[in-house]
Amino acid sequence: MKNEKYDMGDIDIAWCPGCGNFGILNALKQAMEELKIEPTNLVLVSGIGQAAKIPHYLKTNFFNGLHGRALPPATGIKASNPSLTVIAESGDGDMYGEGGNHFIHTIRRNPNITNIVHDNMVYGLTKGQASPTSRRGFVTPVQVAGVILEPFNPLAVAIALNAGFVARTFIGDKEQTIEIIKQAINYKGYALVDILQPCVTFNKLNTYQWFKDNTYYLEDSYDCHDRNAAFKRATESDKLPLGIFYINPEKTPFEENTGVYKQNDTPLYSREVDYGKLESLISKYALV
Amino acid sequence: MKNEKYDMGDIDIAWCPGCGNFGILNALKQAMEELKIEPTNLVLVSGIGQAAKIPHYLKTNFFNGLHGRALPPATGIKASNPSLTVIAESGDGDMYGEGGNHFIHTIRRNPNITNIVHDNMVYGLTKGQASPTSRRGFVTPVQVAGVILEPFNPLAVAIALNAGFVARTFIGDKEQTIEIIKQAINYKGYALVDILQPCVTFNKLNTYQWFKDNTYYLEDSYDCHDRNAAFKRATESDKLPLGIFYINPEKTPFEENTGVYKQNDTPLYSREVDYGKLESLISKYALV
Amino acid sequence: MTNPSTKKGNDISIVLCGQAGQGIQTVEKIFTRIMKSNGYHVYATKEYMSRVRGGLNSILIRISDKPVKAFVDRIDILVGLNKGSIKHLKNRVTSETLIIGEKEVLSDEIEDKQKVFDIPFTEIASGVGNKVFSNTVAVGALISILSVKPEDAINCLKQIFKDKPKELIDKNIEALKAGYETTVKLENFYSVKIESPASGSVKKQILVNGSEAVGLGAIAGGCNFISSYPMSPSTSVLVFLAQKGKDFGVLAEQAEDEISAINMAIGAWYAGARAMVTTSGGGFALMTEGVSLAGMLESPIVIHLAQRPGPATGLPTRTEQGDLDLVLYAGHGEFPRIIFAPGTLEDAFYLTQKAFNLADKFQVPVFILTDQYFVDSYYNTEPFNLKECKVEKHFIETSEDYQRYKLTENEISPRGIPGLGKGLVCADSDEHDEEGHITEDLELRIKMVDKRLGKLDLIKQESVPPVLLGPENYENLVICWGSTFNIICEAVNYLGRKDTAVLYFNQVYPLHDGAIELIKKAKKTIVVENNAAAQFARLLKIHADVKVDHNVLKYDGLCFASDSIAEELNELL
Amino acid sequence: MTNPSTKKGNDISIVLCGQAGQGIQTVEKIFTRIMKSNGYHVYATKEYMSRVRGGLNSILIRISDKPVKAFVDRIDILVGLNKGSIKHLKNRVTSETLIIGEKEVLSDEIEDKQKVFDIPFTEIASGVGNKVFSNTVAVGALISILSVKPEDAINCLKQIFKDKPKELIDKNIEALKAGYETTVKLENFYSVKIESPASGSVKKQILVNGSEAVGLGAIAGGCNFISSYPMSPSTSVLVFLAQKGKDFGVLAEQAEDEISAINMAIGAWYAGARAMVTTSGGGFALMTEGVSLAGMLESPIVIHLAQRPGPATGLPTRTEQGDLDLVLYAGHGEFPRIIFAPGTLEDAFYLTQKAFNLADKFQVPVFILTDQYFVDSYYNTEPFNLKECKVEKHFIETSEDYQRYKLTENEISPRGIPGLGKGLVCADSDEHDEEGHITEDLELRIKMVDKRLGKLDLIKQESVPPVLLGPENYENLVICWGSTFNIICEAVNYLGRKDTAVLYFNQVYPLHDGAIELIKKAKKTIVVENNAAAQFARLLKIHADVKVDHNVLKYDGLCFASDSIAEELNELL
Ligand SMILES: Cc1ncc(C[n+]2csc(CCOP(=O)(O)OP(=O)(O)O)c2C)c(N)n1
Ligand SMILES: Cc1ncc(C[n+]2csc(CCOP(=O)(O)OP(=O)(O)O)c2C)c(N)n1
Ligand code: SF4
Ligand code: SF4
Ligand SMILES: [Mg+2]
Ligand SMILES: [Mg+2]
Repeated sequence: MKNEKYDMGDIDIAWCPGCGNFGILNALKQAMEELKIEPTNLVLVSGIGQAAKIPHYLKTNFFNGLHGRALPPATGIKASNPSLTVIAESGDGDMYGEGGNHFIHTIRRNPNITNIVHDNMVYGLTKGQASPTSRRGFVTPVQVAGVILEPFNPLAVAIALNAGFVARTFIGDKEQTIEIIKQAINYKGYALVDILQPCVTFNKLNTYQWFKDNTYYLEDSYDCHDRNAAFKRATESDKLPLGIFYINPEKTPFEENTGVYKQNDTPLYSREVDYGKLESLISKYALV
Repeated sequence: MKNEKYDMGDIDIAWCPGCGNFGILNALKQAMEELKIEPTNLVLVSGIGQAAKIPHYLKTNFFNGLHGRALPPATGIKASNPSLTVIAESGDGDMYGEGGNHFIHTIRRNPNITNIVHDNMVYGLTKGQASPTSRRGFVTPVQVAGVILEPFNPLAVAIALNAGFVARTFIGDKEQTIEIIKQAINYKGYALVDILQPCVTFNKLNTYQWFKDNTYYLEDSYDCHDRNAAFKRATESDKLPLGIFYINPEKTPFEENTGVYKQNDTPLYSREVDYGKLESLISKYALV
Repeated sequence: MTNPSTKKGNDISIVLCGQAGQGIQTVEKIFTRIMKSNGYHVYATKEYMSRVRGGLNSILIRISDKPVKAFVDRIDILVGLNKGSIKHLKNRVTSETLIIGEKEVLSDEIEDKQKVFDIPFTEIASGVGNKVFSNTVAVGALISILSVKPEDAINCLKQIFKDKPKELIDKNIEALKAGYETTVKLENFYSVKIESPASGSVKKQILVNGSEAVGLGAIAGGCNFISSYPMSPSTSVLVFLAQKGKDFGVLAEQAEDEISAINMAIGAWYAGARAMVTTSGGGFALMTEGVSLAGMLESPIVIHLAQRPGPATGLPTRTEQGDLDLVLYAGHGEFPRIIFAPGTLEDAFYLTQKAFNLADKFQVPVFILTDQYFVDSYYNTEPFNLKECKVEKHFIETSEDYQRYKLTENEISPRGIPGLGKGLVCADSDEHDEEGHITEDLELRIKMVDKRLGKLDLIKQESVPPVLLGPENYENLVICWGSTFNIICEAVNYLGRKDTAVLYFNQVYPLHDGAIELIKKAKKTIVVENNAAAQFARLLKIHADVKVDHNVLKYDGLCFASDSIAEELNELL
Repeated sequence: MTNPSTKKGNDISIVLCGQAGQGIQTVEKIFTRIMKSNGYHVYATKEYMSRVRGGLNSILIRISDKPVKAFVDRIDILVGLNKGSIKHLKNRVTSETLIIGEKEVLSDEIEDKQKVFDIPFTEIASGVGNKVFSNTVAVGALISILSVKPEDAINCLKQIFKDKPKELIDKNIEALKAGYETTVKLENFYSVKIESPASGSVKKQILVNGSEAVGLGAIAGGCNFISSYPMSPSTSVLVFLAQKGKDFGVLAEQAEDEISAINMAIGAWYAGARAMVTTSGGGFALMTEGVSLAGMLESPIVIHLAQRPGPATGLPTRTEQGDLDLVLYAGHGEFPRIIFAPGTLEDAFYLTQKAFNLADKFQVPVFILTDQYFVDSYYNTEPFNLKECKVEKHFIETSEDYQRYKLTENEISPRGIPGLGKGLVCADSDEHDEEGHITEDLELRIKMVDKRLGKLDLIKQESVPPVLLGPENYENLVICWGSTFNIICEAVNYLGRKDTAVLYFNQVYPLHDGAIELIKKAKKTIVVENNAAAQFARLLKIHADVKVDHNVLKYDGLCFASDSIAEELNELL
């Protein structure tokens, strides 16, 4: 299948040959094609990093903001125009490190956006320092004696925060990745897709082979509606399970809960100030 | 028992009569007395808020820093002089809201500090807006239609981050609070004590009575070494369990892991630069 | 009020002093409304400690037959509800001051020669049925001294309590009457009578404080999105828009921190909303990276910054004009901005409203720089005229070949928004090409810098000129900006010198070109600022190339007082 | 090198161009070391794109018999390893430039009249056994042109590879020889011969870049704590201290974000460590609240800020002097600071070392302001003299009645640290009393402001005076600051005018008082800056009260070049 709608033609891509980011780019394009979402109706919001360059490589509206700050603008965009499909996509450092506070509170806020994280367990763009998801002992130019911090477990934390949709895939399996991205986008609320992605240049520990050896699929019988079970599976660290860990079908998205779209479902840009109402509000201040 | 060592005498305390903060202040003083920690050896690190004023009300070294920023300086202090007892203490808004990213990553870093959170489920100092732990529906001057965000569950998140010591107490039970503070301080690593504390002025929902009605004690048979069980109990929301949820006795603290104290256990302030070594390092740059 | 018993004063200053949570705000609210509804000009402001209960706070109320809009040190009447009230205000209480209170409470502090009305508020209130009514008792006492008839006050009281149970209203009326009667029966009672202005125009005027004026201006400017994090003294604007904005479809979200707040608001603008943030210095410091983002994205954003004394946490409930430099240079890299500093309620309304249009038009950050004194002060003013307001939406419907950063003749690239039109809207924080894609073309870099910085000239053409007040042929010029304006104005008016004018800047950056000439015309220039480092004087030096002769500075956390500053200015003139 | 075959040049500029990850850095490293070990003065700097692989990067190397420390546009020899190399450098390649490369790769771009040495690097390397050796082949080609004997180069090569397997060393030697021989056998071969300086002094000199100089200076200043978050181009200092600092007991921690980094470092100082942070503009924007905290706590803190072009993400791997204003005014509220901007490696070392002592002494933030150009450039320089270094610890052992913020005669309150002595150390971000407790005493507030701001005068007394170079009786003064110094210096030297001097500021705030006189003496002043808004000129206007005549600005993300800027200056003089 050709992803024509989203194709940029012959462009210069700043990723290393063999990088897992290419797979994610293709998976994303294909998921969008399959969901028949128009580029003009999609907004890709990213931060800064290798992963965060992705919006430059497909035809779409995008907001390529600051390092660590993909989620707040994504929330602002969705809340200002709920008819847009909004994806916040960035690297593990961006999303869980610099942007960690937004990660927590966006989950609590629960806007109907999809959060795709290129999890290569390293800071790629800045040349190979540890990221929050780097494994213990991983040696880098800064972590000269190896990482000593507990690796950040995005899935366990998301489940602890009662996120509505929590999944992990490995880009070595493009089909599953596409399928899960699609489900995440269709989920009505905040959906996390943590995609394991080898960085062939700076992460010689977590290679394609390592991910293959250290992951397995959640069994078909696994019930993704049980939060406690999901937590247990998310904290497994011998081998990392892949698939959808948790779905909570009962949540309502932030933008609905704000009440701003209750009587009026038009986007904010098309609204006008009710000057009559404002006049009467102002005149109330003349009364005692 | 009189807490003379820590007593400030007749001072003007800016808390409202009946506020739960008084109980926490007393519990803290008593715990410190009982542990026989000298005020000159204790550093209390706080942010900004009603809770964060606590260092001004007992005799101690303190670092009363910025809103949301108690944990980074606490880490810096402990790492620069491990012989000090370091407590990072602040409100729920400070620690889980503004300071959320430090909360996550300090747990990962695991310095040997105690993190005491006055959890009144509201922003006290700024007059009653919702805090991250505010319950759904809580009406405030800003959350005019009630809170719509999922309440932040500090215990579940800490357990998801594999914190080494995770506990919750209610200041209505001073004895348990003292006991748990003592254990937290004795734990070698990052220890979280979330203390439920009524704000009698701005939180008319989560009152003393409400906390009494909506909490219960973890049973004696509860095994606090089982992370999955701990998670399950932490996510209970009908009634909030009290006690120590989780202890992981196998962690080593950050400052030890840095290696800086391996050969030399003196605090950084007493160290001298080895100029001979530096000279030879510099001279290496003359070689090819 | 040198001799209040005989003088028909026309400008009475009343100070209420008490603990936080003690009800001085209730007294203030009822009393000012009564006076306004009786046709008087009123003004009020508060100073308070950073604590929820206890401490000592005070409220200054002025009642006059002419407009009053400024803080004065002078206290004609002090209502002391708590121990320590007189001590708290020791620098302002004189032998002229009439002290009202319960002798028991204040006796330690009262000096021999002082005039005192001893009124047992609590006892009277208990007589009515509950200590809580002592506030209304105090109001009764005040209106008696101000020669307002109880009936006139009661009508107003009924209005204020109209949604309350009848019993409560009756009790309050009773309390007011009791307070009135006890006072007029005092052995040493005396009163003043201000003639209320005949026109009755005050009654139709509105009573709003600075933060309400900013909030109303925001709604008038089409604001439909606010994301912010609470921080004194800026929270009131968030609260206002959460409460009143609801009826106008304003989405008000409390963010997890200030970084989120500004990034969320910039995202909202990207999608076509009209967004603002409100914060104070420390919160704004955290937003500065976001300000730089707006600079690079060429995103509109409106930032209300209510200043308080720093550095760091500083004095959270006090006032200062200490963040001008911060706002001027906030954000890494170079890009233009607009800074308003309203000094009147009208300016706060109209400039905030205008801020949204300018932000949208020039695609730059626009600041409303206020301070604690400004947001917490109010006086009666003409209802804001909405005929002068228009929401100018500057975004376009895009065509297929749309380029977000198109190089045009006038530096401005038409702003598209996603989902409106056939084009794609690509906003990029890296240096970018016309489409919005990352570029390393360093010649294009130069063009993009020129384009961004070039907007400053366009902006300047629309700068609001400073306001000159006083004689045209002045020798001395007293220069002020922002919240100090009404105070300075009253002070210079009071001096009544034919050689001295006031120049007031409500837009402090970029400066209107006309400012230079006005300043250079003066033989002597004095800049008055509520800070220690004379930041605006520095700005004038750089951007208007003028060196001022005197800096009058104040940095104890309080605003200037028109009576004291008048003296100080007189010495310099 | 107008005719390289005959001319004995004494200053050759060589540019290596290729993709990221393509090995031009290996060529640079080997070649510069060979030349230095043969007694030549060397200089190198790089310019690169923000990507890990691909794109086009270039390295300029200069070889001379005299010290060379500046960027030049002129390219005498271009080694093009990739397609696009010539195009990438089109503005700098002239008909004088000798192009070395594989004709196949570069043929499209080579113009008729151009001098070309066609050397099949890859083919030769494959002959040796592996394409990877093509870097060493290129080195062989270069040394042949520079008339270095292969034996002399091989000795050095052995040193560089001394920890590598013998086979690899041999292969590299073979590759170098093959490159050498192929080149000298070229039909159109010609070479230059620079006499190496007789003294041989270069050999004993060190070769460090800007970030190493800062890192070494930090260790010399007693730095034992660094907490930072990676950000180009500042990361190299974090990396340096993590790697080399290990042996000096430096605790190097990568924080979760910049806010944590600075707060952690301030905490470390509180407990007696000597801490620094390293960051770039965007990261620093996030630290500004922390800077204000240091201002209020009166905490020492050393901040290295390596600038890159903004706003926002901007051009992450390029250079600019665009954050001076930001650093000057960062943080809400008013408090003093010190800003160094080293322009030489020596200054980077000594001023960084000094920064720790000054931060400790005056209890203020001290900045080291560099930029991408500075941190990535190197040349041979005298080994830093540690005799001039001393760690001055200014903290005290406390007594029982210790007060952290004691009002003293000279504004400085002795700094205690917890656990050392009998006193308690109370650090408070609120306005505080002498003990460190929150206060609402507004008279004390004034004293505390005066104390904090008063330190600026003390600091000024120790300010580093600007360096004047050139004739004493100058008419024209070319003013520069920070990283542009060596470039401007070479340019003005080249012009050789008796009427023109250079004034170089390595401390840009507070300015040394002597600066004013030096500037006012000139009839014409020119400020050269790597930014668009002339920020330093503005600083001079405010703080030295001088108005400059010309601003020479550059903001395309590249540094100035001494040859081009010489021409530009000549026109202005
Ligand atoms: C405020 C700020 N701090 C630091 C940086 C530098 N920076 C850019 S990308 C990055 C890390 C990227 O890591 P990750 O998000 O994992 O993305 P990857 O490159 O691995 O895909 C950093 C530290 C920045 N741009 N802004
Ligand atoms: C950067 C910054 N943002 C906001 C504030 C204002 N502020 C001070 S305390 C506080 C909330 C306090 O809530 P919490 O931490 O729960 O403490 P409490 O008062 O309830 O004990 C806020 C928002 C601040 N001081 N600094
Ligand atoms: S550095 Fe790593 S993550 Fe970045 S493009 Fe290269 S392989 Fe991919
Ligand atoms: S506002 Fe609430 S938390 Fe603060 S002192 Fe009063 S009761 Fe306690
Ligand atoms: Mg990554
Ligand atoms: Mg709280």
